[in-house]
Amino acid sequence: MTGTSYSRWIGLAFAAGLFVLLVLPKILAPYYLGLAVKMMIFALFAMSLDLLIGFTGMASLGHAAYFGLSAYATGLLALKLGWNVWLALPAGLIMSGLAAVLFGLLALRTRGSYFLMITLALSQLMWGIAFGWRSLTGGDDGLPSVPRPDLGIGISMADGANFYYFVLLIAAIATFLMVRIVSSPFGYALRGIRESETRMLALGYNVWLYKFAIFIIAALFAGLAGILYVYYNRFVSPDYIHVARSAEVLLMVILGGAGTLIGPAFGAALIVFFENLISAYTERWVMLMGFVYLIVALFAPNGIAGLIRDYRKKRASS
Amino acid sequence: PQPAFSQDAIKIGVMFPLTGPLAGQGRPERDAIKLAFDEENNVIAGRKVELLYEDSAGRPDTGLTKIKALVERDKVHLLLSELVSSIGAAVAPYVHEQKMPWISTVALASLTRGQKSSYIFRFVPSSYQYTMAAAEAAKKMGWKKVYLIGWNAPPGHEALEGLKKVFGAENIVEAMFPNVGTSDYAPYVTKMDPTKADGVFAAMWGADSSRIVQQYVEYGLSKKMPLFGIASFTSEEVLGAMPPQAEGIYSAYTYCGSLDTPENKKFVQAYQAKYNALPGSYQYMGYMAAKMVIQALKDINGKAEDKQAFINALAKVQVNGPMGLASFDANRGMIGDFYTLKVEKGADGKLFNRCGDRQAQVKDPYEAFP
Amino acid sequence: MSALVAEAVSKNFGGVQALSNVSFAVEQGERHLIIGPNGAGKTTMFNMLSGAFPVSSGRVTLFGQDITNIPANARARLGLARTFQITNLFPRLTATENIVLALQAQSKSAFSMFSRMRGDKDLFARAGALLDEWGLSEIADKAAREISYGQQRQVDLILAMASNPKVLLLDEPMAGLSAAEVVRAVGMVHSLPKDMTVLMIEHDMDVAFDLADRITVMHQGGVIAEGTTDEIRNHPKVTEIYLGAD
Amino acid sequence: MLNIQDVHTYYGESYILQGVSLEVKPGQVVALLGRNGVGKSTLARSIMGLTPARSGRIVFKDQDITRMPAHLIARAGVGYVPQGRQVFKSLTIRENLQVTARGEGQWSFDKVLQLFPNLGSRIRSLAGKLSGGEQQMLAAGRALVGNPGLLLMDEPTEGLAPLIVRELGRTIESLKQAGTSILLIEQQLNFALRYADIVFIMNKGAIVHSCTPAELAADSATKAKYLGV
Amino acid sequence: MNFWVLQTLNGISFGMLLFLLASGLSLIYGLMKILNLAHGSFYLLGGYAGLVVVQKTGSFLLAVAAATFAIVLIGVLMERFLLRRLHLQEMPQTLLTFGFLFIFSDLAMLIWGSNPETVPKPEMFSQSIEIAGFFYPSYRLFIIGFGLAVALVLWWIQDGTRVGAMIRAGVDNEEIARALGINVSLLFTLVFALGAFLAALGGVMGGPIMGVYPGADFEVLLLGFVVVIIGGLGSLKGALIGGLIVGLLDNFGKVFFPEFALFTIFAPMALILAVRPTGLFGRE
Ligand SMILES: Nc1ncnc2c1ncn2[C@@H]1O[C@H](COP(=O)(O)OP(=O)(O)OP(=O)(O)O)[C@@H](O)[C@H]1O
Ligand SMILES: Nc1ncnc2c1ncn2[C@@H]1O[C@H](COP(=O)(O)OP(=O)(O)OP(=O)(O)O)[C@@H](O)[C@H]1O
Ligand SMILES: [Mg+2]
Ligand SMILES: [Mg+2]
Repeated sequence: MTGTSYSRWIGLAFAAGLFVLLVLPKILAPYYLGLAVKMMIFALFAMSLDLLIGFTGMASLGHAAYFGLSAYATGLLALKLGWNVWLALPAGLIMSGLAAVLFGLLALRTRGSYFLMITLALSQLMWGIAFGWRSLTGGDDGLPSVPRPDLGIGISMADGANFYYFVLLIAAIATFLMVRIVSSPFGYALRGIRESETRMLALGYNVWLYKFAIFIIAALFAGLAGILYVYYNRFVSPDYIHVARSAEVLLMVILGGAGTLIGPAFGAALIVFFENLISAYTERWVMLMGFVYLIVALFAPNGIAGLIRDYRKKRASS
Repeated sequence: PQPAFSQDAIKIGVMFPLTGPLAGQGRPERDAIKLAFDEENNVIAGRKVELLYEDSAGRPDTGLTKIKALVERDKVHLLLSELVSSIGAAVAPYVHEQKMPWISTVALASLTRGQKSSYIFRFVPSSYQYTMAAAEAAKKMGWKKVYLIGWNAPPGHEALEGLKKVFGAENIVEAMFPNVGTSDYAPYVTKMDPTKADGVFAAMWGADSSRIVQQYVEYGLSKKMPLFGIASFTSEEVLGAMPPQAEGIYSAYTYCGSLDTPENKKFVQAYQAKYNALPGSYQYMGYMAAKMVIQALKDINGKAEDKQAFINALAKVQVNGPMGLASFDANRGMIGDFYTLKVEKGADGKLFNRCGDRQAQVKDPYEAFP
Repeated sequence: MSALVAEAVSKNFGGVQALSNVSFAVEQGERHLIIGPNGAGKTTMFNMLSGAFPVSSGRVTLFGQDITNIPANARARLGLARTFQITNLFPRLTATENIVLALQAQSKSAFSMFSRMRGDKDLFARAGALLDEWGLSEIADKAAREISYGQQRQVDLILAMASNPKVLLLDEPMAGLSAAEVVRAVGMVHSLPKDMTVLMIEHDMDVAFDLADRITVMHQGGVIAEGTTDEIRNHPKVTEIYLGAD
Repeated sequence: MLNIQDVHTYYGESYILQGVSLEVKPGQVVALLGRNGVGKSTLARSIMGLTPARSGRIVFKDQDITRMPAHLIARAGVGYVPQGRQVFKSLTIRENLQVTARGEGQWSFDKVLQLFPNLGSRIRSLAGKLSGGEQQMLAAGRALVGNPGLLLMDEPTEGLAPLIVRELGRTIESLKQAGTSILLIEQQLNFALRYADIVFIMNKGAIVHSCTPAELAADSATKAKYLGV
Repeated sequence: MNFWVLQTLNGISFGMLLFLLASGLSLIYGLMKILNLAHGSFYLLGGYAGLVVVQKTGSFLLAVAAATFAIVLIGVLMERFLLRRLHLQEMPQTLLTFGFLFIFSDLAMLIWGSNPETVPKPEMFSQSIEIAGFFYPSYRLFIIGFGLAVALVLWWIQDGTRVGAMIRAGVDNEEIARALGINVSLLFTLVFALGAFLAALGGVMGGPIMGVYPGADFEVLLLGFVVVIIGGLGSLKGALIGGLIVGLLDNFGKVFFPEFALFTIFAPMALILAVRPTGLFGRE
């Protein structure tokens, strides 16, 4: 295996993938295009969680909090105050960022499974607020009829293809940023923290600050996904924040392969696919999904991306 | 007359929660819909009918995506779907925009208020409607001061609004709102003082209703203060999980399983023959909603493509079903008879709902709750 | 000015008095050894100096600056580096990546989020060169958990030395190294810049006596002797509790 | 006692032991020397069944243990002092010794505490909190209370103070006297030469030399070639 | 006065129930470092199995025996053939046990349908007992006593026996434990079986109060986690105290701050963890 041929291969695959994504609206029926949008949004969401789990070793079970909070902020501002996307989107991001600052201060005191559970608890509190503060959030029924974003440049987002490109553009930029982050010195430091915090401290890294920073960054990307999701569904409900969603995105990451970014994106696509397409053919899709988890766990313990990586390694060494 | 589109089938999208905690309501309701169409041999006005099933999994975003699948991918002519209110709220704007006729069994009051659309029909009493009916029935029994224990969710809170209207706010001794899925009701149950009220209203459903009854009985309260369930509180599918001491619990709803009419007997027998279980209120709603659709389709001679004609027909449909006459009001909410139900032990030792007083043709109280 | 000073440092681990009132000073450029029986408190002393744990009481100064209450990473930034007696690497990263993390630790770009790490050929080249120097180029691309114990010990050592610290704390650096590697490692220590201060724990007396300018002997959480190599070699108490008579 | 015949061992794809053969006779102390990374620990792991040999045969007391589960090998009487201590960190010293104590023999709980007084004074401490040297003592004690017939010691002197190293040497001698065989992997050349009956030198996954300690002490060419001294 | 006694008893009995639900989870995590997400499924399947037996035979004791036996069998198979291949690999373990959560929930729906069910109480405890002038359900008192007994037995196994130490050694360093003669694989199977046993026991014993219904698996799992984490992972004492704390806080929270019922479980948990990052009795 030589580095250059490998990176060329990656580059080619990347270009091909991008090409497919660009022409998708030409080949897909509107419904499937909508599903593709959903997959992209969840891919973004899952990648954001991977920054925490795969790269920093902090498994969060409350990531939906940021997804949902920004969704509520954007949704409410768009619906009640009529803010356009240029204002509502940053406001949504600020919302999830602020929440992450606050929760990070609490959650970063813990590690491992405790971190898992404190993030869960904090997100469930947010869920409780969204569910219980009925005058603002509409309670369980949520906020319907959020308008699609209006860019103010005469492109209608009611059109499926336009909206698709809008999401694709944002997801592509976000992915690019995340890839840059994990391959930067900062990203390497995160891996070091995942492996040994005490050694990182001894080397002079401010471990807490790195963790705090990535916690907020991950929340911002999750928030971005949440914002896109409100615009996509045109409603927001407490369900966005519920632990079931946090668990789902966690599964996406593990299924795809933590620590690879692209893996969780695949994981997200696969789960969305199952939930939305397979379920039309069989009532037993939940069991089927269970078996998929089982098989992946046993035969690809490092997720789908891990499987591909191991396969490549094997080929290279033989 | 020759049907115009005899070649291709009428496609009806049927989405319910088929997995997850709400499957207990979703699956039977879907089964009952199927039963109604089977009774027509899946042919209406000479045209084949095809039911396309989807699973909303009880989640609003999934539900919306599935509805889109039915509308955009499967090109259904109408939707006969859903019972979960949060999904209803999420789906309503979409179907309105798509001008897609949607007969829902979502008790969400806003479907016929804020989210009103000429395409949206609600074949189920709204939360205000069934609460008022229950409250009136209890008042007639002489209740003056009451407790309410209801889900900390829209229907629970709306139940309180309804009770206040009927009994007056000062006569609600206390309203408690446990979470959906509360495991232990002991803290609530022990707070209820039989000397302070004539009875307790309960607004919760599914596993929660059998659980609160279980614990209400366990603490000996059922002997001291009657329990009045709102809407389908004692529906047949949860009755099986209630203890023998649940005898004497009241409720008031549009379905009473033991009603002794030929229509109901036929329904019960048909359902039982097909699914080997007693139908409850969810089955009734599904079955009747399907009957309404079938009648409307017949009225327009199967031309499901003509959405306008269909909704016009549906708005006027009156069907005499298992529980008597049912129809839609001007806002496309359901009108039907309500019965006061009382849980009793049958000859076979099993609990069943005895049908008591009837409130004829109860309408959604739009005037009281605009 | 002394490079590193401990003043009456004590440490209590929930009842176990690991250090009581330990004081000593290490001069700049000195090769200072700490020896003493197992459990004497040597590693604990390192932990106090490097800030891995807080002291129970006492004071630590680095070039005159009180560092008693500043965290480990800040101390490292002041030029204090250490190795670990119980190997502490980044198990799933390659040997090269391990070292790269050490090299970039003190650089300004360590917190940079958008520059490309792989693009920083310089860092990787320097890491590679270090491995070469230690005769470890074979394992450059192996994960740290997949190399032999002795190799891990060497990488642990490289990590501490990589940042070119002012004060270097080495906790039994020769343990686990084969004879040939010990020779090399001793050579490395010898070739460190003269103004670099080295404080080292060692049980290998050949190494200790070869390298040391001064030796502090610890026993049961306290200092029992301090002096030059010769003074210590012939100290009766040291022979009794530590070296043993042949 | 122990007979290793042409053992080949891999970690996944990497080929480490490339045909190792060696014998340990009853009551014999065999030293295995070699530079870092040549495969000494891998051999110990192969004997223990932790990284089973892909081919070749390992026989212990007339029993083929090549592919036996590790715990059965241990129960058959092979004791193991792993490299790098590897004590059970979340167990107390007492528990560490308790869970591995086995068989009748000269090594009782109390005797181990006598040998290593450091352990005796901290009997209820968690092993993970001990100093490096104390953990090394515990690792040795843990193997001793199993009263093995064959003891694999992978650098047992690492991190021990000189006085304790000497104690360990005496222990090896007394074990030998009692008929226990020992395979000693060691970096401290003097220690190995002092207590071993025979010396094997490993390089790149194979045995490249074997002789008596005295021979090796005199053979500076071999020492320089394979041990770098 | 009555009010306080009654509500405290409520809190304690719910707390004990929570301990019963959580003890298996805590045991498996504490000894094997596996977060068994299928724990709630064991509860659910145990509850259903118990229900079937009670309905057929009328004997609660038989139901307990049969249900726990069945679930232990499932647990043993799961551990022997699948889980052990993923030793200490947290992520695939999560995926695997989550897969089982899905499969079992669907399976339960397939077999028992989707209606809620309640396991009938044993005849003996179906009445209320009069204490100091008021009535209290005897079954809840029984749960309190039973929970305490289970706690004692488990504590003895984990801390008081050589087997307990062996298991912990196996988790600490599996390879070395094996190399020192400990049959780690057998021990792990035993522990997992015991965990499954406790979950199934929770299903049958908790069934009369909480019921069994689709979704109970997830709810029980969540409650179990909360209890285990508040107490501190791997600490049985923690699980017991955690259960009682959650039970009491939840109970009095609902009584005094009914409008915050949505927060009575998770707010205390967030608070406790913020103050004590390793739970009340947990170690790093
Ligand atoms: N975290 C801790 N908790 C409790 N006791 C501890 C802890 N760390 C060290 N000790 C105890 O403090 C004493 C000193 O330990 P330390 O590691 O400093 O010894 P050392 O001098 O480095 O010994 P060695 O030469 O064996 O490495 C030992 O008895 C040890 O058991
Ligand atoms: N888990 C592993 N996976 C892959 N390769 C390994 C693994 N462990 C060791 N190796 C490789 O096997 C070779 C032999 O390692 P081993 O640990 O047997 O050496 P050793 O002779 O004991 O060295 P040392 O003196 O450093 O302990 C080394 O080159 C090492 O890189
Ligand atoms: Mg030490
Ligand atoms: Mg080795």
